[in-house]
Amino acid sequence: MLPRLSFECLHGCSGCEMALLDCGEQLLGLFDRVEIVHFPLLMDHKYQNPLSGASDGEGEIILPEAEIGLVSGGVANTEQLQVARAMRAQCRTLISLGTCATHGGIPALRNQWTSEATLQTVFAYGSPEKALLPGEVPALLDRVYSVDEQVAVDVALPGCPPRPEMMLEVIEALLRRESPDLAHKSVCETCPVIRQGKGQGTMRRFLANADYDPEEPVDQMRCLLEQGLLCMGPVTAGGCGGRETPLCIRARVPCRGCYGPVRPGGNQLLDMMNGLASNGIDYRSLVDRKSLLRFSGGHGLLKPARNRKESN
Amino acid sequence: MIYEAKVNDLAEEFGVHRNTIRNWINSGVLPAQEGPGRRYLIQWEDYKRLCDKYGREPRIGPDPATVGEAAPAPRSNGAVPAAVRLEAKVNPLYTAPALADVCLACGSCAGACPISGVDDLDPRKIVRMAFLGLDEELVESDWPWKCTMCGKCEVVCPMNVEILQLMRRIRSRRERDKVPPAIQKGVVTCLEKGNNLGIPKDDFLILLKELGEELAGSSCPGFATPIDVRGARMLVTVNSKQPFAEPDSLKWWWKIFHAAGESWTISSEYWEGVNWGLHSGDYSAMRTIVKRIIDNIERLNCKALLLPECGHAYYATRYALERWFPESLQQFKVYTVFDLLLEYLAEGRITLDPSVHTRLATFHDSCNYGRKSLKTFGHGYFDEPRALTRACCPQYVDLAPDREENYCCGAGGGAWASPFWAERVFHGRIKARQISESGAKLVVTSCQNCRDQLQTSLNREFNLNIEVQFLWELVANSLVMAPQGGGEVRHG
Amino acid sequence: MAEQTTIGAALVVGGGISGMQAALDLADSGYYVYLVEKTGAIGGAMPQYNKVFPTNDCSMCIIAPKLVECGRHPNIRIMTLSTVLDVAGRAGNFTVRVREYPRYVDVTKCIACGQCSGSCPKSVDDSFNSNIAKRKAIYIKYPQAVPLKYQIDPQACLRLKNPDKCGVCAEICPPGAINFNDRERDHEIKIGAVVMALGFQTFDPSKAKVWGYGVYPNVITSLQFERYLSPNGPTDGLLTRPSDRKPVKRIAFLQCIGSRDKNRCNNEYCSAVCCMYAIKEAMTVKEANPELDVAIFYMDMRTPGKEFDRYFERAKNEYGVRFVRSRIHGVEPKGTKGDLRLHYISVQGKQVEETVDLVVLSVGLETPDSMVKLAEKIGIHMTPDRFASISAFMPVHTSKRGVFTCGAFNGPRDIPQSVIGGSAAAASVSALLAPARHTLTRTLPPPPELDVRRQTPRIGVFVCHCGTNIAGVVDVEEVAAYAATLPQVAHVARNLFTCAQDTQDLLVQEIRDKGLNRIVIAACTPRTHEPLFRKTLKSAGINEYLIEMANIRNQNAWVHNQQPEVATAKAKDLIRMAVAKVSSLTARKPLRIPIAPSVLVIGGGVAGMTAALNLAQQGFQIHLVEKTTQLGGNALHLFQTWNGEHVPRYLKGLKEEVQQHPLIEVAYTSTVLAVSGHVGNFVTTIRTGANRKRVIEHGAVIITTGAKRYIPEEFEYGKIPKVVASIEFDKLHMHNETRVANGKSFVFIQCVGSRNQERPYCSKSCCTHSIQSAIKLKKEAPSRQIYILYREIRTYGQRERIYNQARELGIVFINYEMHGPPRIKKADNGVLVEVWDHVLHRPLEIRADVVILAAATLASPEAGDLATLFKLPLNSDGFFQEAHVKLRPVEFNVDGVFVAGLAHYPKPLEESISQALAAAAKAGRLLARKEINLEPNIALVDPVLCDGCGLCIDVCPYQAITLVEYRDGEGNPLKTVHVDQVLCKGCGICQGACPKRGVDVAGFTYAQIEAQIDAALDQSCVLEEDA
Amino acid sequence: MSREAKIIAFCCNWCSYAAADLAGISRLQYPGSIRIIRVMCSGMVHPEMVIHALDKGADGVMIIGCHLGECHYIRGNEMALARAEVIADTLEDLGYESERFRIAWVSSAEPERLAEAFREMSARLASLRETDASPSGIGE
Repeated sequence: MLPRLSFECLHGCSGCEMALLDCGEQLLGLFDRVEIVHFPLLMDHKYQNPLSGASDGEGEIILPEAEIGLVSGGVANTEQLQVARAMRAQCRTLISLGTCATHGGIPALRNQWTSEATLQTVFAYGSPEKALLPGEVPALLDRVYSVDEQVAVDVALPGCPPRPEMMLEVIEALLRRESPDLAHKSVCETCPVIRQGKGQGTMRRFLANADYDPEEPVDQMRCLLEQGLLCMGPVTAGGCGGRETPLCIRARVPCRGCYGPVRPGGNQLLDMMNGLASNGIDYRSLVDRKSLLRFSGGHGLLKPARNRKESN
Repeated sequence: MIYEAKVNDLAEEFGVHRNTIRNWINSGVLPAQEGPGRRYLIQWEDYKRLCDKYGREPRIGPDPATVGEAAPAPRSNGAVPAAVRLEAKVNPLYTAPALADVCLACGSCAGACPISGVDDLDPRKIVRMAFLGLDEELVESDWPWKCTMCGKCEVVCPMNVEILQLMRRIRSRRERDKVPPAIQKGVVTCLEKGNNLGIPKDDFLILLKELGEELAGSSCPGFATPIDVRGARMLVTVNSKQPFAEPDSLKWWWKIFHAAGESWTISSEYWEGVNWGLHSGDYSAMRTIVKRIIDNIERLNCKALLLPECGHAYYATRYALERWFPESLQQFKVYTVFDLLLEYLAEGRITLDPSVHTRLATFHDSCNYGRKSLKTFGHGYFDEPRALTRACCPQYVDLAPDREENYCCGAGGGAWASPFWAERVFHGRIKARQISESGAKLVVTSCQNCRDQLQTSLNREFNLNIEVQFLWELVANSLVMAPQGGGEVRHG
Repeated sequence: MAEQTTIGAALVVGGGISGMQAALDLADSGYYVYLVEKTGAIGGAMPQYNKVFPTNDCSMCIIAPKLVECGRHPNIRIMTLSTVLDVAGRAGNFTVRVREYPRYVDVTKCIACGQCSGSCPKSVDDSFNSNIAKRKAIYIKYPQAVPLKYQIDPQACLRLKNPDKCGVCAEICPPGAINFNDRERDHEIKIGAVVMALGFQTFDPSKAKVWGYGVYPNVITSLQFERYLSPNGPTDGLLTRPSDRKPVKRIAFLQCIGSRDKNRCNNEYCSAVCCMYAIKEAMTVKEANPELDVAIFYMDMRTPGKEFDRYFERAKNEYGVRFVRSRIHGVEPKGTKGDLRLHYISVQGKQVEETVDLVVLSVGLETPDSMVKLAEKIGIHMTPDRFASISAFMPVHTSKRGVFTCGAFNGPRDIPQSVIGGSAAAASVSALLAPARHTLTRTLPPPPELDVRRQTPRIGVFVCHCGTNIAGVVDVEEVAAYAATLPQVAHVARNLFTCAQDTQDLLVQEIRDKGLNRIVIAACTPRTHEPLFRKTLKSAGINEYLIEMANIRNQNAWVHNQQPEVATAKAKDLIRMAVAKVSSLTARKPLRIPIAPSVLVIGGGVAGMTAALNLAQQGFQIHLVEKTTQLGGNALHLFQTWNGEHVPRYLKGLKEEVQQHPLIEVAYTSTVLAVSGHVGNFVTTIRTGANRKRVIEHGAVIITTGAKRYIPEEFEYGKIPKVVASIEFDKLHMHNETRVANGKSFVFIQCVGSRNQERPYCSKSCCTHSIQSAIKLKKEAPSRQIYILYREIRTYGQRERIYNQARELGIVFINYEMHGPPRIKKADNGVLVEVWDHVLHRPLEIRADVVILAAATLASPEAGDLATLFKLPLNSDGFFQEAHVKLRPVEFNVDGVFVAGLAHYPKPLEESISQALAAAAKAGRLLARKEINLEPNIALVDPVLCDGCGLCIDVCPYQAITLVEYRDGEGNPLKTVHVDQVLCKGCGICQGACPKRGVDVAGFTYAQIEAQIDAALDQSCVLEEDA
Repeated sequence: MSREAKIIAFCCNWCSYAAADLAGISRLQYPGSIRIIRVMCSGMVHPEMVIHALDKGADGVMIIGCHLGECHYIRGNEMALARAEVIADTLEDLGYESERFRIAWVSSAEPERLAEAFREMSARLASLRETDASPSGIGE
């Protein structure tokens, strides 16, 4: 029997799956050696027992068993929670695929507000009357969770999207029953730019361009952070470019931090601001500080502002 | 502004007795009006004047807001004294650095002096004024005459400044007609008439004879006053105050001499031992008076001299002998009262009955016999009088401090005879406190001045309720007299 | 007779702090040391003190490690109960006879269990406690004594007086160490030099009854007060009235008891330390109880030392200590309840009477008669004040060659001056004995170190009682029982004093017996005691870094002494935290650095030249850098020393010696441009002249850059030509310029630019300087009028003699503190000075021919540049800040850099010379070893986590971090950072910046800090609250 | 509240840790909730350590370094100050009251200042707890 693969997409954009498809021919070789048992985005596969109601659906989703499960997207509502649990139950090895699954990703930006505030904003903003939530939408959880916050995950494969080759490599490794070799350092590891010290006064506006000579290769360019551009490279897990120059740097734009923090439990916001402050850079010139957690607002890092008493 | 205070409060504030305050009020030193609730109402200015007089910081300021604040001498409050121009000193008051130069201005002397602050002066300021050349002001000042020359300032001085010498020099520079009249009169009278009070020779001899007869009739059978006894072992001087005011007091010594079988005599001329030249800073008078005593000894061929009446006489005479007649010290022995009495006791010539005096007794050190003798002659009489007092009084307590650090009674240095009675009483307040804190009811002393001050002034002023005795009075009263006729009496 | 050879050993007489310092410096510089101490244990006076000024450190805490260091140094032989009989021979080769008095306890057998003392029936006054407590006839001097061996007091022992009596200690002694037949023994010792650190005794105020000492129980000496305050003292630091044990509410300190006094004693000099210790003691009691009324009665507050005036101001303004300028003539009783009355005069001249509960007599220092006799026997000249007679130019040399002195035997002085003196004496001995260096010393190979990497942690926890300091508050039994329940803890023990020398032996034994591989000491603070315990670990054969201290005394028992339960619970937490940390500690190896045997001395003043010359005499190559065209520095302007020695003549000789010494190379018009490298291997670039650059490699640096003088802006300086600064005046005086020659009236104004808001420090030498000038003027022409306008005359120590001399000569001293500074006006043919008299409170006018301003000494403006180059701290006045004010007065926390002279703080010439010698001793001590071990307190890079992002590079204050590129096994280019192990000082600033935990400091790693946090907050350990 | 409130105080070896030793020598009293962790320099403390301590249940966290300009390591305390601003800003982002963190400067000679800082922090957290316990606050 061929090893079985099961895919699920939760609170995400399907971009990870698109990236997987980007592997092109290589994918064909893989498909020869595995059986895909569940892949809602590719295969018209309905749940065997669809949800009976929006609010509670205790263990009613049943998925096929698989050797390897890949879950993209975070967990934001009760349905996604059920699906995640079902995947965990049925898959021997569970991979969280993409930054939404590993760190909450873009959707976790919602965590800056309470669910109520989010719903208000989305459904009632600008509406003269109080708009009602459609009944068929599953109930929102209090915030957006990364997958590993809800179920145990064996391999975390971040990226927005993850590098296609990496996805294949991981699956191949698992098929060989080896533990996959994942990048554990930051974007800077493979970044070839010139570093002369980070001491810099202020940060440039986000839209500003880097100084570089387009004729020269990228390794002749000065470190973007040192140029005053908010490059999240030092606090962001590497791997986007493989052993080659990271992708954004290749495009001469600063790293946006899409692979999440370098260290499990790391905090990109804190680490980045600390890095800036330690080097005497005026971090307060940043416009929207919290956006440094735009990819990693899960794990409870982004929270609604406290409802503080006004006294004192 | 009115300062309202009770007598008790004022007494506590000034460290004196209620009586003193009442006396101040009655005598007008402190103008005050009786107010409700046994309080006195005092104009603040009068109160301030009193504070200044006695060197106290007023407890309240003219303005209630400044209560408790001790402001340093102000530079800007208007009353700036005229500047003193410092210049090279020509013919200064003092002659050696030890009289002023070496002063550290540490304040030890002034802290020790009971009348510091009186007239806004104190020993430190006196030394400082001399040092800065304010000689005229010093000579004009009454303070050196209010000073009792007790020497407490000197004994505490870490730099051994010769404050007493300086004080004497200041006194000696004063024009004689400005010296306190009683003192100056005493010196002049002594020079002219042979004793301070000018007692005629005949009166004196009759008195002595009669006293001797009285004594023979009471406790000393066979006694006759030895006048001009040639070849007597010991010449004894007399304080003119005794024949004048309390002739019976002479008999104590005589009784002791009698019991001890002493060979002694009194001179019919120049019998005065007191030497006020020391007080007035009149060195030539001092010398003359001492020379008379030497002449008496030579004339009567005596071997020893006793100045029995007070510490001052002993100190002044001895001082003069050492300074001007050192050779005479080889010719005769100068006895202090203590040496003599202890000699009698040691040789068994007198016996004392300790049961006569049962009250708690203390000994008040005379400055002259004590610290001033120690400093000037190398021996202070501290242990001797205590041994004698204890031999008479089994209940004994020392004052604190005592001996070298003793506080003066307040009447030394001529103060008893000076017009500054208020300061003298004020000075004595510390002595009075010492005595009352000690609990002693019998105060023994060895000096006429101290006795007078303690008994007639402080005792009354401070309600001390004490008895004051001369040491020899104490001894005389404790004597175990030989049975009638049994004692061998040696007369010259 | 064979040719006399130089002997590489020295005799140090006196085991106080000065002698100990001399011994340690010498022993570490390659000489064998005999340390002779007349009592049963070394330490001198410091162990008796509660705290030290101006840091308020606990005195015992800072000296205890030094005691142990002396005790276990392989090249120091401590001879206790010993005195020197005589010294024969000559410099370089002496024969000394030392008499060792019987201890009656065999030191090789005594285990200091204390059973003997416990059963001894005879109690006598304990002189260590200044007789406020009793000790037994068999006793130890104090619990941390070195050597910690009992001794029998033959004056007290019943058995020694009568062989038929007692003897219970011999019966009870477990190892049978008591030997009643012990006899005195004489030793003959061959040495090359002698250091006399004979110390002092405090003045005995019972000689003069006037202060009531010995009469009224509530009059005590300052030393007794220290014992009352000391937590190790007989009252456990509780101050009550001796007469009735009631709380004390009002305290008066009387200064100058036995000092500055020709009357009660013959101690004319100032004891130099009493003002500061009185402030310290007053602050200590005020701190504990701010409601207390504490007054200090003084003549001049003499606080001229570094940070002393600030200390004085703090006591006054922050602590509310009352300072009363009035010397108290005597103490009288008030009533019979023990109250005491003080009668004094206020500065305004008014009588004041105060009642106090306790009078503390600030007793002065004096040389014991026995020491004067010993000095005479050895042939050392003494001063009239009975201190060793020394020249200001040779402040540790006695009149006998080869015999050196230091400490309070050279005149009254405080601890730093004594420590400096000890080191200075060591430097002078080193120069003398240099040919015989390393001939008699031995090095003990450290025991083989156990490799603990593979072992699971077996943690030993040692809980210290610290007498009753900890055990009196914390339930130590409960804490110890709790510690035993913690994971990986294999052994728990309690000790009375864990820092005592015998406990070190015990620790070694336990480590070996129980197979421990990590140690937690729950005691006091690692800041003072960790080095001591590290050495113990080392001698037990485990890596010295596998230790963590739980600070359950200073930061627990003492600060929660009102809440024993809180303290006990917190002690458990602290131990849990320490255990958590220690289990993740790793073995570290010290960094071994070879040393270049040369020294760079920056600044060619007297301090610089002295240090250079001494080190050259010790045999090291010296590079002396001087920024001007000539040597001499500030001393070029000086005329004479405080005791009248001629400075220009001395300076000429010194310059010649320096210039002619083959090992000294002087670079004139040169400044330091750049510095790299580190201790042992500095590489310094100097610029000479306009543009010539030179690179010098050297092992150590001594900074002697001096100071500059304040240019007055006050008193019409610069406007009236007859107003001059004191240094200018010295020049005028030296050349007898007309203003001086024709002058009849001279006014000196003190504290010009010193002790003000901007510069709240004392320039220290100006009082002496002005008085010395005044005396000379007066002696030249006695008719001259000389006035010195001052705020506080600070002729500390034996300088008081010249103050006395000046007054005797008729020089007028006027204190302007109270009424404000003098005013200066131009007068017809001179200057008119207006000032108020401090005694009479009246204005004075003085017509002066010359007005001399005693201008402040300011920090050198170059200090800042050098501080940056060598990474050294400056104090807020711009002077270099030494490593520890008390015990490391010439060192920095940057290894291999030393300071001396005015660069450190204003001071007179002899103190600069002394300090320069001390700096030379430290440099020599460093260079004598050809290789040094550096503390491996450094940041380490984790190559797995570091990816060379470079966020840490610019944050490093020492530029120790560089980016490096390398290739992995597959040839991929990679980046990481490299931390220079010597440049790195272990501050961890990089660690605070790294986003991926790629670099952290050994001993303070992320994991270790997190372990501590987790342990501190471990809720499972919290006991349920009782309902 | 059964949980014992604890405050983690990172103390620089050269100043505040020494001041804490001196506070003991001077017998100054401060709350028993303080747990001092010795660091070599205030600049050594990574902001994550502060967050970590709060995450683990610390009531508050303090970093106490030398007065600015008096750093033993030249400018570690300036670094700590820059980071402290980051921490204070970020705490609110991360859902903690910024009052739970405080940076303070204490020289080795200022034990009273240290004890006062401890007392003040403890009081501040106590008042925070009161606010927290009120129903309108966001509790656990």
